[in-house]
Amino acid sequence: GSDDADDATEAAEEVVDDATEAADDAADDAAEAVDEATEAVEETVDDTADAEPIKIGIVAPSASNDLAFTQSIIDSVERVSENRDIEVATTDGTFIVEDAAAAIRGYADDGFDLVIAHGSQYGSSLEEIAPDFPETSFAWGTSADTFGLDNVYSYTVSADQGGYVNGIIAAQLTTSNVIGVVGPIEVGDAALYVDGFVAGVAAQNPDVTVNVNYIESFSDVALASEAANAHVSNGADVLTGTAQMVVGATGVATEAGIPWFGTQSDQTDLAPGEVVASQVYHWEIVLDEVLDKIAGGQLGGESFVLTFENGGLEMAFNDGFELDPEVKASADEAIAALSSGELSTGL
Amino acid sequence: MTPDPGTPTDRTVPMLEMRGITKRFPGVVANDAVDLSVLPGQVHTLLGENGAGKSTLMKILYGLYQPDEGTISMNGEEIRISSPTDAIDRGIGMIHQHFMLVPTLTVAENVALGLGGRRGLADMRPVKAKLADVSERYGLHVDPDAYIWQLAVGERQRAEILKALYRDAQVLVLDEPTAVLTPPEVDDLFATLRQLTDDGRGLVFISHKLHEVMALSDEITVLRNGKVSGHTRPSDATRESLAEMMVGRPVELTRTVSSQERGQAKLVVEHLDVMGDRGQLAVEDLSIEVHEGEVVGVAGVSGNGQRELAEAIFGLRPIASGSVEIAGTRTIAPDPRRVREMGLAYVPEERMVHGAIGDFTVAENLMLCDYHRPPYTRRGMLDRTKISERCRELIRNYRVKTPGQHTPTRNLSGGNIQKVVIAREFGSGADAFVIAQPTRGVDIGAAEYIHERLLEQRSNGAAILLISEDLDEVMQLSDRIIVLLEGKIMGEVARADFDINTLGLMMSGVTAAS
Amino acid sequence: MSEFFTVSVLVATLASGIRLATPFLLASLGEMIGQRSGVLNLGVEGVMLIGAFASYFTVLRAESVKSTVPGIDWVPDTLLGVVVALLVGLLMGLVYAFMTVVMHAEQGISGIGIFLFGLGFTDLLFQKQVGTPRPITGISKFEIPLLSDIPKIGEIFFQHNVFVYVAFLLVPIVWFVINKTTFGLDIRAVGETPEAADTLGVSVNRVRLQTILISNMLAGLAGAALALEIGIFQQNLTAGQGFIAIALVYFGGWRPWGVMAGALLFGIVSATVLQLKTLGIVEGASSSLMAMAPAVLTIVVLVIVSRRIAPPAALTRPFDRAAS
Amino acid sequence: MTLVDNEQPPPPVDTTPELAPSLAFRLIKPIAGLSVPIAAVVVALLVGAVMLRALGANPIDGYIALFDGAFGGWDQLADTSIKAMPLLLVGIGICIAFRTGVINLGGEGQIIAGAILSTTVALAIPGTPRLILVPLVLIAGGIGGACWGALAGALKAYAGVSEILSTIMMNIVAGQFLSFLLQDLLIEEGAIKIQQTERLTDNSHLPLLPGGTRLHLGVVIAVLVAVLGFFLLFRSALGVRLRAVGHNPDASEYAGMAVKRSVVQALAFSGACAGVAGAILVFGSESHRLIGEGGPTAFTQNAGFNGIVAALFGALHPIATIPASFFFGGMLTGGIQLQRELQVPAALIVALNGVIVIVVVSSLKLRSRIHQWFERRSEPTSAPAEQNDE
Ligand SMILES: Nc1ncnc2c1ncn2[C@@H]1O[C@H](COP(=O)(O)OP(=O)(O)OP(=O)(O)O)[C@@H](O)[C@H]1O
Ligand SMILES: Nc1ncnc2c1ncn2[C@@H]1O[C@H](COP(=O)(O)OP(=O)(O)OP(=O)(O)O)[C@@H](O)[C@H]1O
Ligand SMILES: [Mg+2]
Ligand SMILES: [Mg+2]
Repeated sequence: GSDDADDATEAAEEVVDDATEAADDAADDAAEAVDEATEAVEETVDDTADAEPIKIGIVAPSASNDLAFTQSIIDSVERVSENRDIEVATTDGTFIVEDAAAAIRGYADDGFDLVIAHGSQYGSSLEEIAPDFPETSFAWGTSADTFGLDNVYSYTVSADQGGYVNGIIAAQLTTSNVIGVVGPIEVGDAALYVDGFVAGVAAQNPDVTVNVNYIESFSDVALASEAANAHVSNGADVLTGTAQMVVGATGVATEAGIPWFGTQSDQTDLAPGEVVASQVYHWEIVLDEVLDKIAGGQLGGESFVLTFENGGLEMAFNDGFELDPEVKASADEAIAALSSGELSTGL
Repeated sequence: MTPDPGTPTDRTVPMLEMRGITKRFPGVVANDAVDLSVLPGQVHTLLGENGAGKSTLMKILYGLYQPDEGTISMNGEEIRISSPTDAIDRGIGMIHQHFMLVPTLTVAENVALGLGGRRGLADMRPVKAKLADVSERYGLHVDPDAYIWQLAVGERQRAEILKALYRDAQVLVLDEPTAVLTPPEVDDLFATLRQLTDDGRGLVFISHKLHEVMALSDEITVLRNGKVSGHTRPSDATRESLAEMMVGRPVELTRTVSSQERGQAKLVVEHLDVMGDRGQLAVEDLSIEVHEGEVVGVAGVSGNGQRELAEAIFGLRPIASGSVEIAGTRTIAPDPRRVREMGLAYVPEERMVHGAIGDFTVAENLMLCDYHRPPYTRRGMLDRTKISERCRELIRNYRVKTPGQHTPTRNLSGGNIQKVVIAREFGSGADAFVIAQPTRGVDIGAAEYIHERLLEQRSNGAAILLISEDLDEVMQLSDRIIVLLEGKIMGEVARADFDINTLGLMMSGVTAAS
Repeated sequence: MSEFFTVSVLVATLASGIRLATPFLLASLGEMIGQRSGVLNLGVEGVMLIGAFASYFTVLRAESVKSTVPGIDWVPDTLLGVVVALLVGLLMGLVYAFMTVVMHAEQGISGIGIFLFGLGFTDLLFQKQVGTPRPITGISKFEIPLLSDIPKIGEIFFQHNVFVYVAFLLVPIVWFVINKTTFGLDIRAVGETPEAADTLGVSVNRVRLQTILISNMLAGLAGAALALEIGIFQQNLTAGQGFIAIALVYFGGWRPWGVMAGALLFGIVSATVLQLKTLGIVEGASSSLMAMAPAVLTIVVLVIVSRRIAPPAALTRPFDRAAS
Repeated sequence: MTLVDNEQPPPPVDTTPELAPSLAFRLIKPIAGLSVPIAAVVVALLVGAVMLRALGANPIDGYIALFDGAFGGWDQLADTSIKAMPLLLVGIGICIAFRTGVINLGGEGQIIAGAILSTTVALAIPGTPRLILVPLVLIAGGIGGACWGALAGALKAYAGVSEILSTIMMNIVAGQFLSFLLQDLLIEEGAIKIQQTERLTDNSHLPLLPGGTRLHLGVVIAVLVAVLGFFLLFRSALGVRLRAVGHNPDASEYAGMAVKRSVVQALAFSGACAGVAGAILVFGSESHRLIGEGGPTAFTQNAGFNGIVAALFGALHPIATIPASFFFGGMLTGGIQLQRELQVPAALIVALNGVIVIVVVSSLKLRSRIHQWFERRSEPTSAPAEQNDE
């Protein structure tokens, strides 16, 4: 007798459970519907009159006017602001990673809509912070990784492509067949650019030697300058380099009248007579897309790459440097080929 | 180098008068309405216990301190001395208690300091020429090109005096100039000083050695606790009366040491060779035995290997050859800690450099050797109650004058700092001692006390090696005396044969035997 | 490795080492003079930065400077920059002297204060007044007639900018001043036994004020040498060179020639490392290990040739007659 | 660097004159003493206000942002404490070294050494239980820093190389070695090379303290080390030896102390403190890893130097270094907020810190002069009686 009774009780409990679950599901659906409705309403509100500006916070490692990595994002956001209603706050010079983490968290706390962590070294902090702010969208560069989080975008750049194009030109400008590269530390975007450049030179003229000198510092301008001198003394008659300390090396190029190839930002101002071309990053391509997606309710989960193809990369040629039209044509050709995917840097 | 022709040599008008000088330091009145006047050609002695205010008064005269009250006049005219430059310009020179010499400069450079030079160049030739004159005239011989650090104390003293004479000082202050000199050096100094007074210069002389005071002074002013406690002349005073004026109670000036049986050899030094700072052999083939219950005095002009001997015994200086045994155990590659653990203690001659740490409190200095031993330290941590009790006991037993045991030691007077060092070493439980210059610069009251303590250790059976340049002291306390000359033993004299003249001769290289 | 041991590479390396040594040498000589008088200045790095920025900014704005100050049209821009760097060095010297000589502030911490101020303030001024790095026409090489034509030797020693010559000429000059003049005598005395100098009427604080001013002006000059050689300014341009300059004073045992040896050692080893990397002899991650070489060698050499020279006895000790 | 005297101002010794100073006098005295440092900070802040003004920001808003960012709430206080942690630890090490007469400018290198060793340990034995691993990595950090410090100590004691030279040079060496490791042996495998290690397992991470802030165990450890540092310096036999050597190595040697060993030990302790800071910087970080991208200071936060300032502000007393570090930590965290809210460059804070150091350190003497003046006013009218317990 008692066994039956037990069974009956169990069965009854099961029924009740099922019923509860069903009810929960229904409630969830309803809630979702409400949420969606609200969002829709909010969107319409956004789209119409009120138009609260989108608040963007940028955290970047070096100075915002470094003519290099940090400036590339600042300039891009500036360009985006021409067409969009955005409000920008910047925390630059945050080379201390923990300070950057604090700033990222601070912007999220303050209700910013998009926080850009512009430094690959910030990624691992972002990975920990982003889950705490599910309503905030984050963008991290340069990387292709979003940590599987749906409020993190990532962006990176095929710096090797511009490097490759620079390499193609450089190989045609050198008469000594020696080219010098001043690099910071052999990691990240810097290494990618240098490798692309070396590949470009090799593709154009395998006889050219490229001397690469990583000075082991992102900031030592004096050492960068002396590294450029070392290249020159070893016969280099074309120079390039990457990261913010190259401002030391461009001076050497100017003094020696040696062509210089830039990257990250348009470096023509640094050596108006010597800069041949600069690879320029147009992060606005990414930003526009990210902002559109945020407006559409998607806070992350996607990754972007700047390439010639999507217009995120551009070669800025210096009008002040007389480039042989043939050489220029070969460069344009390479750009076209890289854009169409016919050509790859092999990296 | 004749006196300034413009100065009247009327020897009855004071060339210097200090009136009602009062100087306060936090917590102390160092000078309280002190008067002092110096006549031309006169030696005016300032006497007083450690901390009585002698140096302070002289530093005021030299412009190093400003008085809170009181006036200074020279040759009847009231003057203000706001810096040493003023003092030098007025013809005041000072031999400081602690040498004011730059060790890394030569004698000539020390003399030339502050004089300026032609076109800003430090050309030493004219300086050396004039210096040679002055040296010649007063018999003060020092190599002008020697660096101060290379000189023995006696030579440094001469360099100090030359500095003042080079500037043609009319009033010369000598703050304990004899504290570091040997008897022959003192004699030479006094000869020079007499020559100076003959020139009509006035001298202010400070010393703790009463026989010197009696021998040299024309006038004596005694200070006690910053006040003038008496004024007299040598003809009206005895050493005993002076001592009593200083200390305020009768002081036992001579002491008889009862003979006692000596025990086993405690400290044995055999065929010791030690190198000096300048790479020369400072101690050569030296052998000494010190027995329990015995004081062995080491006499000699300073710089004849005494310091090197002591340092070698203590492992502070490598032994070139020979051996040191303590209580029958040979010290091998000794270091001070191991030597101390073998029962030997050391009172070094330079108390502020080697004996005590000025910035440490009195208590910390008293515990400097024992702090790490139980019961003062347990499991690495200090037992502050035990330490405090111990320090209170030492301060009481050794009559250290200090506001408290947590007073920084540098704020104590020299005599009291010496008492701190003595208290620490005698209280350390060691039964053998190397003691260097125990009463240098110490006032007679304190010196008397330190001597008493030393003899107490002897009667307790301690073996004591007493190194002193003060012959009176060595003769008073030792059972036998070893005379050192150029690192070698010139001879040994037993108590019965002590004689100041013989010893003095031996110190200068004439053997007693011959 | 054999690529390195070619004459032209060795010549270039030595020339480059001498160039790299120059800012160190200027700053170290100044620091050394200060330390000989008993003053430790840990603020060299800050003053170098201020000097560097001042000279850079002056050259950048030379035109407007010249239009405001009449009668200096003929002065070359770079010279104007140097003068301004010396002036700001003087100013920082006055600040430091006020702190340490007048107020008796702890020297170590005072210097770090100056360093922080220089680091932050130049960065701030640069961002607000200049913005992006803008190159200036820096100082150019001055080939000493005749001497520079000597093969190899000329290239190593006589084809540099004026700062290089000035720095190396200062070595014997500083030696002479310290050892052969009354000012030098005062400096040595004041750094060793200020009380003794005081009793002979040498004004300890005045001598120290003077050495502090000289030392800061040289630090300013070192900064100018750096900025005008590179022709640009950036935040933290000196990247720790001021601290290395202080270390080199210890390396040199407070002697001008010793300091010079240290600066040259550091400079030439750095240049060698750069050459080895340029030639591809050192590659990849090991180039970080090579970047340690100047620092490691300075220590190793000092261990080997250790002469154990004691620092000036009164180093860091403020002088106050009333308390002595 | 002259050493600040004793443990504490000597206790009020019985120099009490018969005539006790008036009540008003006694009340004014401490206020007068305190007024100087306060006035100094005010002057420094006024200079900062001028700079803010020049940057086009409202100084009042600026200081509100600064204060708010530093101390405005529990989260801010937690951030400030975290920022103060390495300053404090390095500062304690500085107290120990400076009091032993050794000028340790090598905090940066010692932090890195501690970080490298502790990270290596954590990467080598990731599966170890937290209760064991966390203490282990802290100890490893201490050992790493201690070895790096002791090396400089040995160079000084046995090879006569000034520690000022060796520590500055060894900072460079450590920084480059870190850079090497993060390009090679310890770098995280990934598509893009970043100078960082892989994520350290959670069981090595320092536990957060309850309260919902990011305050972690590291801060508690730093305070604990300060207390230990105090006991080491002022309550242990070893401390007596270290301080004795710091004040007078000659007298210490004559008294039987091992001077060379003390120098090595002091730098080892000093390095150990910095090394622990290095470990805490790794295992208390937001990123859960050691990151050296952008140069060594990106990781050390310049604490090796800022810690010196904190220690000297704390009069080389480990306990007083706690508030001093907290103050500078607050300046740094507040600075981040100031920059974010008012968009003034962070460089302003660096410059302002410099100004504060300059003004405050200059005022210290003034303070002691005022103190002396009061002493003089309360002095007895005759020489003190002999203070013998006879
Ligand atoms: N700079 C100072 N600061 C504070 N107190 C001082 C200072 N100089 C001297 N005193 C005090 O003044 C008193 C007198 O010192 P002074 O040097 O004049 O004694 P002294 O008679 O020369 O003693 P000694 O025989 O030991 O040389 C001492 O008790 C001391 O406490
Ligand atoms: N800063 C100070 N504070 C308090 N007292 C001081 C200070 N400096 C010196 N004194 C006192 O000054 C007195 C004299 O100092 P001085 O420099 O003349 O040497 P001293 O140690 O007394 O000499 P000696 O060793 O011959 O007795 C000492 O008694 C000491 O108490
Ligand atoms: Mg005296
Ligand atoms: Mg005395």
